Amino acid sequence: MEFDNNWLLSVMTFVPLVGAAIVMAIPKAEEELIKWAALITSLVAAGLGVFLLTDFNYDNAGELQYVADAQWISVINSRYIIGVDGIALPMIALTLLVVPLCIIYTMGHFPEPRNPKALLSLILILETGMLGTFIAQDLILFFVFFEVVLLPMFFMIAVWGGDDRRYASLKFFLYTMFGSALMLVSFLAMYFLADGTIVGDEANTFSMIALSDGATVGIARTSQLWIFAGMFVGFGVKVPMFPFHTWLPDAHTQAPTVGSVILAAVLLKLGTYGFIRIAIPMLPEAAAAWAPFIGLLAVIGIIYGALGCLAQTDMKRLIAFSSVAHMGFVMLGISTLTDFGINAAVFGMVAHGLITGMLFFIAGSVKDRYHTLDMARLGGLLISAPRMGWILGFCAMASLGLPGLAGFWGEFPAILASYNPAAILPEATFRGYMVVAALGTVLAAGYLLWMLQKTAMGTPKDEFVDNPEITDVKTYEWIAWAPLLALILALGLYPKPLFSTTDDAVVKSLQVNVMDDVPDCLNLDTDQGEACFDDLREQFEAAG
Amino acid sequence: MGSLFILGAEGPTEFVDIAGWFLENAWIIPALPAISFVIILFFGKKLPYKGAEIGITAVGLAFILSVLTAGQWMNQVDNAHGSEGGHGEEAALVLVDDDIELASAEADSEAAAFFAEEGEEGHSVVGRNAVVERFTWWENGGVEFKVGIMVDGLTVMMLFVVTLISLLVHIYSTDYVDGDRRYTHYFAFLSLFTASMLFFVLSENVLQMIVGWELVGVCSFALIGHWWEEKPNSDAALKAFLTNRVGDMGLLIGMIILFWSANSWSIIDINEAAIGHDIGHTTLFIASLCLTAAVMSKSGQFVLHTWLPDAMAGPTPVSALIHAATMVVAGIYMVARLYGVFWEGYSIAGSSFNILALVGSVTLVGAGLLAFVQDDIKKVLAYSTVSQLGYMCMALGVGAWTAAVFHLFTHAFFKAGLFLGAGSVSHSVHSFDMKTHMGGMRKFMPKTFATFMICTIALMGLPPLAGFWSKDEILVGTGGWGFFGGTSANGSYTFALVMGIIGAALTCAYMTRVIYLTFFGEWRGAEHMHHDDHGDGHDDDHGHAHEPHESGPRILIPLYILSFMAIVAGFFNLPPGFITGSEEGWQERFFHYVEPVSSYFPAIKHGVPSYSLAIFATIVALLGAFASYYYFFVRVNRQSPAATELANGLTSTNKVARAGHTVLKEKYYLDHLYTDIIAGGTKGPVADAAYWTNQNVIDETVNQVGRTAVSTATFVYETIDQKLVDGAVNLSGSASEGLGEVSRSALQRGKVQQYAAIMFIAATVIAGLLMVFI
Amino acid sequence: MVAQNIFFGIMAAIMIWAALRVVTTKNVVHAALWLVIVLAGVAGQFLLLGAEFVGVTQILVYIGAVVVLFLFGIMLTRASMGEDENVNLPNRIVPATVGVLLFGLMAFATIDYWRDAELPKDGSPTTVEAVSDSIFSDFIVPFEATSVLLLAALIGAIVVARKE
Amino acid sequence: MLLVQFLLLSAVLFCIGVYGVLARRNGVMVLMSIELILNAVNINFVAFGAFNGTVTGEVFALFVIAIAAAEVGVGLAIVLLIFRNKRSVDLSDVDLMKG
Repeated sequence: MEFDNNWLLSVMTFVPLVGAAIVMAIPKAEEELIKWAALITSLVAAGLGVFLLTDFNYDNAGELQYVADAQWISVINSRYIIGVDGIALPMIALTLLVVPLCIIYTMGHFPEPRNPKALLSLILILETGMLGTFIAQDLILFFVFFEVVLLPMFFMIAVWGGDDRRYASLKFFLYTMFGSALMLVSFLAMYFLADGTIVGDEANTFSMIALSDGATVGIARTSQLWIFAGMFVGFGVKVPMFPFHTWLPDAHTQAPTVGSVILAAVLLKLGTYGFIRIAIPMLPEAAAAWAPFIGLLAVIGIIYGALGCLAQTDMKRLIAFSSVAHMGFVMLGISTLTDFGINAAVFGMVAHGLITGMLFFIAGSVKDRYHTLDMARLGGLLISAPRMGWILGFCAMASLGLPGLAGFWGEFPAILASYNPAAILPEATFRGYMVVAALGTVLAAGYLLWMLQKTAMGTPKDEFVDNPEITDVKTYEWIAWAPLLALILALGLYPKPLFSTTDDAVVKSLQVNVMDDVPDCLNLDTDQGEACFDDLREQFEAAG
Repeated sequence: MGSLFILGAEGPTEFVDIAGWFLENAWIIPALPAISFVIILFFGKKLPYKGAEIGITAVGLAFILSVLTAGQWMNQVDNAHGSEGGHGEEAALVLVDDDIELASAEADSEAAAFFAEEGEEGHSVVGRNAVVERFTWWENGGVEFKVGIMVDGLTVMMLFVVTLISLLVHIYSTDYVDGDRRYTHYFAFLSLFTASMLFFVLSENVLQMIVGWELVGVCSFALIGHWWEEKPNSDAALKAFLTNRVGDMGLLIGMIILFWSANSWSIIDINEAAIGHDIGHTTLFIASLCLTAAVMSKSGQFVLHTWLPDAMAGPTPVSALIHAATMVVAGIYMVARLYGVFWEGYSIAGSSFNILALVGSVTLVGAGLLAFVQDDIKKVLAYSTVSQLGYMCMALGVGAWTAAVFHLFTHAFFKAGLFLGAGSVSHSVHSFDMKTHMGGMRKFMPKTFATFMICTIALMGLPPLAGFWSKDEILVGTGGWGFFGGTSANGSYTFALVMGIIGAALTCAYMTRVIYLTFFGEWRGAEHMHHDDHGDGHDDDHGHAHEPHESGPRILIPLYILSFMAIVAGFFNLPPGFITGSEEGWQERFFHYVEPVSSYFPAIKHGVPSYSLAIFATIVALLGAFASYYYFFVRVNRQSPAATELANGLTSTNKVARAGHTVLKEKYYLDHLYTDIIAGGTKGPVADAAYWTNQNVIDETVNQVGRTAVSTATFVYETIDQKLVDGAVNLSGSASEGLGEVSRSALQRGKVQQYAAIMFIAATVIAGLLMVFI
Repeated sequence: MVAQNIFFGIMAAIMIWAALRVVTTKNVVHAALWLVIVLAGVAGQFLLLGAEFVGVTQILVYIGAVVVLFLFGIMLTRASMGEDENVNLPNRIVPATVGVLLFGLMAFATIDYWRDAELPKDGSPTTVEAVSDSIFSDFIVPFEATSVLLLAALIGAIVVARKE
Repeated sequence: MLLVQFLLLSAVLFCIGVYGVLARRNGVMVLMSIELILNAVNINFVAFGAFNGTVTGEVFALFVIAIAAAEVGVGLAIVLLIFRNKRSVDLSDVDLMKG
């Protein structure tokens, strides 16, 4: 831990908020100034992020770094604890990358009804919320940031969205709020039931460090199951997991391009991040009990999302459904409860963020040019706008999990991990999931190539021939896209940096650190594993 | 170029003897075309020859390096061989150079546990063991994923084949696709394909194989769909990719099973674990089944072969390179690489039946039959490829490893030659349809005809051309009837032997038909020449030529080289004791250099060739050829030189024959099954049903919850809130209002002092009340 | 003590009488002059209570400034110098009742609670020093606020009263 | 001296002031009555201050005096304004707040 730098995360997180205030203070007429102010703010945050990336101690990625711990709401012992480890770091980097690119993208084409002041300040507030969620190490703080994210997104969809935006935005908002409510109940239950004194905290604590270090071992099995169920719904809605996914296609379809990009690239990750950071480390026993069910929903999501894609006629909606399928792979990796699977899941999250974000950018640009996303009317993009067509092809290939591009390293290890899940889980069941997930890769190829054929190949329809609006990739689009494309390729060719960053942190998150010589209950057979957790509880009760 | 190889083959010269440098640095070979891909992609259009020169240079260099590598390998084998004497069993250590830990700070204890058997002493053993170089690509959860190269006889053979044919195809393409609108893209993808294929071939581990496997698949997709403006082409590309994906599912699952069972990605480790019975037989069997599915899709075996004929929608040189010589043999190569797994999983030794052999033999005959009814010359060749791949698959299934690999080797040359020859013809007549555009071409294109004939005879398996030797070895390897003396093979796969012989006859028959329809009879293309313009889809002005003409040198030279190889390739593996009667010497060179003698390769037996079997098989094949010859060259030709079939042939007179013909024409209805029922079903009813469920069940539930909430809220609002609660409020309000109206007129007169008075009165009263009550 | 009580009694009687005249006289100028007497009485009471500074301030501010202000106001509003019939509202019974009731109430409450409370007998007069110490330490903020208020009132009065 | 005598005097003055506020219709006279009320309050302040032996009461009396001065200033200004608009200072005529 470097105490010298514990200001870094706070500054990085709140710089966008300050930027939002500045943007709000600039008169509405000064559009250029507003855009530049927003861009510079996000670049400043990104610059701090670069510093974070270089300064981060990768040899010690399993430990929280840049920790700050200050009094916040002392009456409920909720503290302002922040820190970053190998799991949070890639997510933070992803956020800091995507937001400036989105702002650059809006500089070239602003969604109607314009009003850059409002939209850009919403984006910046959103950035603070997202970053805060990833750095928070206190459940209440986490919850606050988690909710801060909601409102800007709601307004982005409701104001700058498509024709059906009111319905979509309300659905998004209510659905997520519903999940959050259950999640909060779970947090509170944990606050009252866990005993922080075992790990040297106060008895009732929201500290995520204390809770994942083993403050929860004393909670009765049934209570754990219920608490996990609450979190499961809360995070599952955000992921989104089948069958909580129906808000996603609507929200994505209606949201403005940058909204879709941020939604796909970062917001969905909040859910999976919650599983990795909160649900599983804090309640490993319940996680083991729930994992087969989570795995089942994950593979249903994979197949189901793919089938949903095949039924679409709208390009953007198809990409949205593909998110359901891809996040299914991520959840499958998580549900194996092995360090291998969870590493794969983190990689999958980053890869999905880059690739699907990129696909939404393209869909947005196609819509700007053709004013439709109906695949029956599109076609011949490779002729009308060859570079964009090739980029679409590249992203489709990345999305369907072509080796050598980033998507593969999220998908394949997840499938690989599900052959050999944690010993406490039913092996045969997960091997069945593996087969189904592998089938999902076939379907993924099916719908993505079908989309590619419909939109990029063939010849342009008569209505779009010689349409002057249909131009190739513009400069601002290049600037916004190039980093994503480069990262998709770079991570695909050399995935090691990302895996080695997350590895230690993932390993640590699966350990119970409450006392020395804790048996690794997750790696025992089902019966032994459950007995092991019971023993642990008894030991704790005897000690306390 | 071929002579250079001969030079290396006959006796390693000094310049390849640089202490294994080429073997250890074979990674340069795929790196060259990969670099070429990047250069062409970014700068290709600005270059004088639009990127073709970069591709040819890179692949040419790769070819030279391959030859040098091959020479060095042979040198190494000879040295080892001399000291060992004979191909006995060796339990030698695998030569592994486990270096280049990029982040070498980590003490690699877990990796050491995984690869415990790789000691430093491995370096000292030089001989017939594979040369392995690798470094850690990435790690995850303690599992290391390495990337590296594994060079042994099989690898150098494939390197040679891939680079040679790729080079020839590059040269050929400069003429063939000249003027194409995506000329540069075409060469970029050729380079990428070559790089991917070489990467696949050099794989040190199965994960790398998966990567290479997928990459060649995507190149195939891009090149089949090269003219994607027309929907049939993009459909074909999609079909190829998706069918391959189905097989890839098997590949992924199979490799995952192997990985967890052997706890290693390394091909050598997996093979050793399988051979050493460290992996359970059931597990191996399941893994083999999964991998067989992958072979079926990639190498076009029944029932996943249907994409391959459709893939002929791509440019012809691509068909020659990808869909005849190299990519489609990836499945065969994979089986050959992981032979330990299949050997144990299918219990090939001492058995008479297994799935690999069954799939191969059924494919061999089934596709041979289909080749009869095709009118498109490329489709005939495509089915022929499927059929020949069936030979290889069958050979692997019966344990004839060297025969399979040798057939792969010879087939690559003559089939590529045939495709390029067909391309040469179609380049001139602008069509692939033999019945409408061809006929009598030998007069217009004598050089093409000559090379085509040589390759055809090689394919037919007639002595002494290449196909004969490799086919004969396969038949020997089946260990069929004792009558023919195939006794010492691994099992007695009689079924495979029968199918193999039938397949040979079929091959002769349909190739005779192709020769007649294309090169003999009268040219039928004159009336189509002006108004028909499919073909290659490129818009040059050859259409104005009135008569077909011979192709240029850039097309012919590759044909010469390939037909030369079709003649000589068979001599690399003459049967032991053939002609000279000696066991040592220039026979069985291929076997000697290619088949591994190492702990990662199973102890297979080798069938003893017999003259009787060879003669019998040749006679049956010739019978097939003569039957076809009689039908076409004699009867059809007598009817009319321009005719393509008999007016009153069997199919028009016999119901059974007609039904059979229809089944063949419909390609066993497999396409209907896949396209209409499976793909159409998934895309149509199943996807729609899923989406309907989504919208009307799941989403509807959500909406229903929302609506219920709203209607409950409405009820609460309208009835309880508005009528009861608000009613009460309103009542009090209206009461106040009435009172207010009264008091307003009385009190609210704007008199400040009146207000003050009321205020004071009220204050007094309240103060009084407070005093009284408190 | 007795002398003080006697003095208080005389002064109180005069003040009450003068106050009654303030609210009953029909001559505005007279009302102002009666008010002077009441204010002077109050100042006397302050002295009696030992609050010398406040008493002096009372005279200075009220008699010296406020009453003069009233007289100016009367002049500017052109009130008649003599009797004026229109100074009272027609209904004076309600105000009178309110006044009497209020007084009854207050008197009862005061007597009931403070019946026996005696002022300190040795109460020496408060020094100016003590007053100023208190104002400039404990009450500095109200003091500043008052100053702002005065300024505001000054400006406000000018704004309100000046001719367009 | 008893505290209560001052308090009673204050009460008397206060009630007379209240009567004056309620009964007078001349604006200037109403203001004078208000001065009575304020002075009554001041007597209370000083009396209690003396009773408790602190200076706080006196300090508050001073504040009240200051504020009263301000009040008179503003009040008279308002009366002047009314006079200027209505040519009268009769509060009965000022009924803009009539309901």
